Amino acid sequence: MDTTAHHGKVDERLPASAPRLTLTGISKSFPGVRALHNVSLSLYPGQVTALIGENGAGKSTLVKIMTGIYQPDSGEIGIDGQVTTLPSAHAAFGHGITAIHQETVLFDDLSVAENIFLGHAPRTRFGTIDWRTMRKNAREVLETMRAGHIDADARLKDLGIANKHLVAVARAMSIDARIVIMDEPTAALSMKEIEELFLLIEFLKSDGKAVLFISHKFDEIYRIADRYTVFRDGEMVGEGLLKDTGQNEIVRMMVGRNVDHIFPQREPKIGAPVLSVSGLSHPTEFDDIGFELRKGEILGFYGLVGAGRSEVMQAIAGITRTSRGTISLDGTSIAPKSAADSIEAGIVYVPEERGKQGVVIGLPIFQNVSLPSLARTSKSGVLRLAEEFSLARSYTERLDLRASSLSQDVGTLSGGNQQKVVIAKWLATAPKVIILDEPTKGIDIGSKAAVHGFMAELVAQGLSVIMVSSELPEILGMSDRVVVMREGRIAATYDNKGLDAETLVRTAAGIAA
Amino acid sequence: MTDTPAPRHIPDRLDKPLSSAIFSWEALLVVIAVVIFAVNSFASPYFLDPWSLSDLTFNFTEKGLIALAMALLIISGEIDLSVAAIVALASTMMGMAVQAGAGTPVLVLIGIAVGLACGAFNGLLVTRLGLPSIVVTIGTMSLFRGIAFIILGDQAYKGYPESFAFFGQGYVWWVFSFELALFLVAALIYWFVLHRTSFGRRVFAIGNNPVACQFSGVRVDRIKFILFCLTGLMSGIASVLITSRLGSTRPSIAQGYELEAITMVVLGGVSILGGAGSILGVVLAAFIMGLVTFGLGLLNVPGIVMSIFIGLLLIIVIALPIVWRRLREGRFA
Amino acid sequence: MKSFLKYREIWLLAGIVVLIGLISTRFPGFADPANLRQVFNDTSILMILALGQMVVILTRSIDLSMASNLCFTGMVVAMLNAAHPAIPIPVLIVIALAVGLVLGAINGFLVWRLNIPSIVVTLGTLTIYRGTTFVVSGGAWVNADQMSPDFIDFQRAAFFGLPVLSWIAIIVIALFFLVMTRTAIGRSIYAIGVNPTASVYAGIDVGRTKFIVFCISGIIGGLAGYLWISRYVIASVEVANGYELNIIAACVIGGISIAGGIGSVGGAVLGALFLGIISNALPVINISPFWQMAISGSAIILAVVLNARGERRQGRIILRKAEAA
Amino acid sequence: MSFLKKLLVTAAFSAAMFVNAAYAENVKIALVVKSLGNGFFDAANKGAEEAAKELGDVDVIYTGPTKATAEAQIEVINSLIAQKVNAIAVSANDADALVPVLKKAMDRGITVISWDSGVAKEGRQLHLNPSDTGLIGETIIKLAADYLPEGGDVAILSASSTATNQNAWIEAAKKVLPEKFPKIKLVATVYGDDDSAKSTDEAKGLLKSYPNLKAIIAPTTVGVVAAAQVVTDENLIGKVNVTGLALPSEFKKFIDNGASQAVALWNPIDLGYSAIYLAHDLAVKKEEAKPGATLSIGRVGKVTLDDTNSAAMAPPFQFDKTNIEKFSKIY
Repeated sequence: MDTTAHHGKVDERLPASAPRLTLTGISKSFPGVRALHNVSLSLYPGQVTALIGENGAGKSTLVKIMTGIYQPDSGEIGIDGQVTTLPSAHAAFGHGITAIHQETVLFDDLSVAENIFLGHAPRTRFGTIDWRTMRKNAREVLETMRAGHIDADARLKDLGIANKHLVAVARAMSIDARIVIMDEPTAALSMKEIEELFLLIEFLKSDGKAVLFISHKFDEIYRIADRYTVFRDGEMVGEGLLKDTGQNEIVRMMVGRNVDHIFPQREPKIGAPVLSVSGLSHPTEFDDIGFELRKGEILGFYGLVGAGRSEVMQAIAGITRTSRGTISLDGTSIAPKSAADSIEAGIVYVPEERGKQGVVIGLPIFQNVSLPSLARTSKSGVLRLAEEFSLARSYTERLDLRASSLSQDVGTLSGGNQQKVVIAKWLATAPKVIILDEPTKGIDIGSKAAVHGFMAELVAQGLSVIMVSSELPEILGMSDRVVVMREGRIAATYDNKGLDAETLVRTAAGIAA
Repeated sequence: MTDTPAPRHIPDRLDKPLSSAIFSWEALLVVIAVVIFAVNSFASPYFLDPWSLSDLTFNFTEKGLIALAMALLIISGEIDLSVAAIVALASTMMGMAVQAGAGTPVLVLIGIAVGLACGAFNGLLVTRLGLPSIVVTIGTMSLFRGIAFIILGDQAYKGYPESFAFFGQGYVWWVFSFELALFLVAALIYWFVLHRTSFGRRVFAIGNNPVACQFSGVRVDRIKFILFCLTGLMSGIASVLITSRLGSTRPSIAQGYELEAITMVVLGGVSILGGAGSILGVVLAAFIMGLVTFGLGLLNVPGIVMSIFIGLLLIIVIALPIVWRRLREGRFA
Repeated sequence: MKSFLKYREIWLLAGIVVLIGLISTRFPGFADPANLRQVFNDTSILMILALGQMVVILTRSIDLSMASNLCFTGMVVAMLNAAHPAIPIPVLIVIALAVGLVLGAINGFLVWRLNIPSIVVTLGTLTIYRGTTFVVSGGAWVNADQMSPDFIDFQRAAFFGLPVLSWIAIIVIALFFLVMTRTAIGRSIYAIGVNPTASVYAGIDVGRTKFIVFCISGIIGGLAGYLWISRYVIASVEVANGYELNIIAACVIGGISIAGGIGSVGGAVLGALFLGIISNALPVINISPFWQMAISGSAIILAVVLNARGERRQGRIILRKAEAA
Repeated sequence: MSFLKKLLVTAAFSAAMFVNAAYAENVKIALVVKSLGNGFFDAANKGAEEAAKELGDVDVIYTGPTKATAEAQIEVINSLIAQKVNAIAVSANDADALVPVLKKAMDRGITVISWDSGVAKEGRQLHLNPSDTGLIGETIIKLAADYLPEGGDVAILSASSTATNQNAWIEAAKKVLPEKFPKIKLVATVYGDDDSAKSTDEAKGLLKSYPNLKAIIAPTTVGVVAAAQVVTDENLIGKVNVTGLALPSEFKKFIDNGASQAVALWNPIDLGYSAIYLAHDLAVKKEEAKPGATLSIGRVGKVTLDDTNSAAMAPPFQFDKTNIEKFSKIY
């Protein structure tokens, strides 16, 4: 065992106030997988605790135990010093535990007021729902959160993602939650929205709530959290106060080794233009997009969420239709009508939403990898399994996939390994241009470094890469040039030489320098 | 990275324990079929007779042909409730052609073409307009049969040529009917297409995650369209058989076949949610349904009582693995 | 006004008015209040059934066994009535509700506890319930002559100008409206359809709620069983055979999304009314009854297409705003 | 013997015993009806059992589909062929669709006759009409006309549009209309599919479309009940007379309440009796069914085959207030 593992396990400087929630010695196993082993966690009123760990470290399982979705195999849950159980989501709800999730889990077709009060709506004296009071209360809660601009009668699906988060927080406020779990709440938010969210968290703190904050972003953790707990491989490896602990120390706890630098050093060998796009337009999503991608180049696409970057990429990949404009690859104009056309031409798009758009859960690994390459691995439409296996093996082994066999259902893999299958799948089509949309979103530091290293390897071999990312360090650390998009148009294109974060942020937000 | 581990070898597949083969769906169906066969043999002295066994197959061949295509459609995550109505419309069109003096080859062609056209219509509505297939085909189910009623009203078409009778009444060799032979050949073709071709692989993939398939360059809409066409085509073929077997056409022909075909598919282990299933299972389920209905028929049990058995079989066969798993995990309910 | 027109119920209502107008040009008496009252009465059972089906569809499930439930329950109460004419009608109705509840609960239990997809469960019970009707009755019909006068006349008694059947429909509609908009269970049903995962986190027991909706559709099936049998005064195994698809069709025309979460009591009622008007009007405007099937099929397809149009997400408004600026 | 096998044997034999008690060398005659549960056919079965008792060596298998479709009936007949019955007497759901399967039965040496609702000539040895088709057609019109001395509009509410016998009767009725009943005007023919809900809708439609309608003629037991109930519900008793073919036991209520003046029907018991008797004679005594032949039917008498090998039994019998009480206790 690593010597850093139990750093700060006992900390005498903990505040005197009693913890609101204590989890002691929690273990949970699934058939063949040990998700949690003897972990403990305490949450204190008026404090934010950051839960840190790589993907697959057991964070989501713990959240599900805290919200009554899963039952622990062993261990004890205490609330305000009382030992209790959380047999159902309803029970957790009754104890004032509420969770705000990474992908906002609310109800698109219900109104804002109803989203806030579902399950605890005010009743009339006949026991029926009192809609009038409910609306009034909803408005009040939103006001106290300085979110009065949200219409309590609007349907949730008409709101932007940031406002949906506000509604989720309002819901937490309305149930008078005493314990608020925020599971990667900032993943899909713009900088400005993140700032607003932090204000809210401060508000929750001042209101005496115990907050659990889960994030991969260290700047956020250090900004908002008071204490931390680190998980690795289902075990707790450290906890303490953030003001006493350096970032490198926490990273070491997470990965169990030193991570010296995140971005690979490389010597770009940039050649002639490979892909050129001009005047590309879509009726509602983007307008007049033009840029060039050169051989051996990593082109970063930066912008706020909703700036239209993914839509442009999906258009180039043949998934979204365009109304005007041209795309040419190696000087030949192409007009992809489907992803199949693009893949055939040599352009592949690795989508942002791994679970929805990337892997086909239910099919084994090798079938996932061969899916876009079936034309090559089959002979006049008849499958050749040997070909499929060898194709799948060559790419998954290069990416150091951890799996017991290639016939294993891809759904049984961890998130990071699923991402490897997804990348292997598109690389197996032998593309000329690879578009990566938020390639490291929601993955742990270890896998992040692996993906970045792999990107460097690809361009070194002469591939061209477009990387859509909302993370400034990633954009600045990886790109040769950066395109900034704003409101469906290209705002500027920069050479990444001495480029600073502030320029990018200003351009993306449309603030004059 | 400094400490990249050497690539690890990943085996193609792990040796599965024998129990997984024993507890497979198909094995369960085989056991059920054998048990029913045995019970039938004990219960009726007339069961074990080549001609009885041959007659038995007529109880499922036509629906079975539809079920083969329906299996692919359901694996892809769609459904077609209009198949029986397609049979009726195709039969009506064949009847019209007979009145116009068409010969057997033309009739067969018309039956198949009408089936194909109806399937294409369903496919267009589902893929082009992005409508849910269960609703679309509830609509076309009324529409197709409705057209048959408009054309035929209270009339019947008859006078099919002598040679046309072969499809539904003819025998290929001894007791092996043309219908059975066609069903077995079609089953073989569908087995090959689903389990051995890239088309079949894509069908499974679409059933599991259509969006990821689209992103992976699978032409999802085109494949779904083809599947609807195939289902229409098989309904057209079934229409030729049943029309030939009855020697006449009424607009009410093949009523209720859609639910029986779907029952076969589900009993055969195809997941109604899409993404999983096998042709072998569907073929076994077709035989089981034939065995149950014919066996009980020999005992003169009314058809509706047989349907209780089929319904129970459906639920029990689906519930059994679930209950079994829970019992093994020691957490029932 | 604009938001008013967003409701598909308004459009459906407009469609129905147009339909009645069209029919009136061929048959002037059709729009008479007296005739419309009768159309409403004739459609009452379908409306009630459509509401029961609606709550199931809202939770992303489907109940194919409703018509078989109706048949079984109808047979049971008819046989009870034939054997013991002294049992008062209210007691018979309670029995019908209870029998329906049991059948619905069986569906619900299988969906809830064994997690079998509802389409499979109810495909099975569709045949089981109808088959059991045959076993219970020995295949024999119960005829008008065997039923007591009370049994037959109860739903026909006029009450403030409307037959009791119409009043039952009105009460059921009102009850559903109340439950769906004013009670926690009603809102839970919507929530489950909109987002099952989020519902779990919101503390809603998805399985139990599905069990409850199947119980509701079961009770409705039972109620409709009594109403159907006493209306058509014959109880046989073939009662309402294939009617499950009419019920679903009414829901679909009423704009209830088969994907769950979207739909309203008004929609279900209007959808049923639409089908009721068509089947009522065809004979009187001298359109061959053979056209009826094709017409209702076309109506279903049209309704789905229109609903899908309405649902289609509008593109983002960023660019339009930018262009306007 | 293993436990499982023992269990199977027990189950199988008990099932067999339950369903068919005797496998003796008796003549097995299947009485196949359009659909089970229909009171008319249940009454016919009574007659069939009577004939069996009289003949002594006959086992009657009373069977049929639950749904009145040709496909379902074919499955039933297939299983009867497999059971090697001696004769099949069928009331067909479809005159043409059953022909191939019945031909197959005859090829395998089974005697096939149709009764009540016929099968096309090539699919059976003889057909036993409950009554003369022309006579039934005339009777159903006459039933309405008798109570309409002034004449007026009448409409027909039939069973399914594919029902062989109903269609023949309606055809016959239309034929006699102009000469014999010039004052009666047949304004519409609609189909209720022998489904009470559909029949109800159609009857209501008739009343709306034809405000001057004086009578509804429903030559089917389901339709006639539905129409009478509609007339009762709409308070049209005395204004619209419902008539047609009805089982007295099912219809008594509407004769009593005045919705109907009179209905007619032949005797289903005699019909079932005759069907079994004829089937037996053809199968056992090897009587030949050919045009002009005269066959005797026990207590019912004799019938003579016409050139399509069809025979007709007695004219339909009329039920009204005077006799419904008595007959409703019989069938």
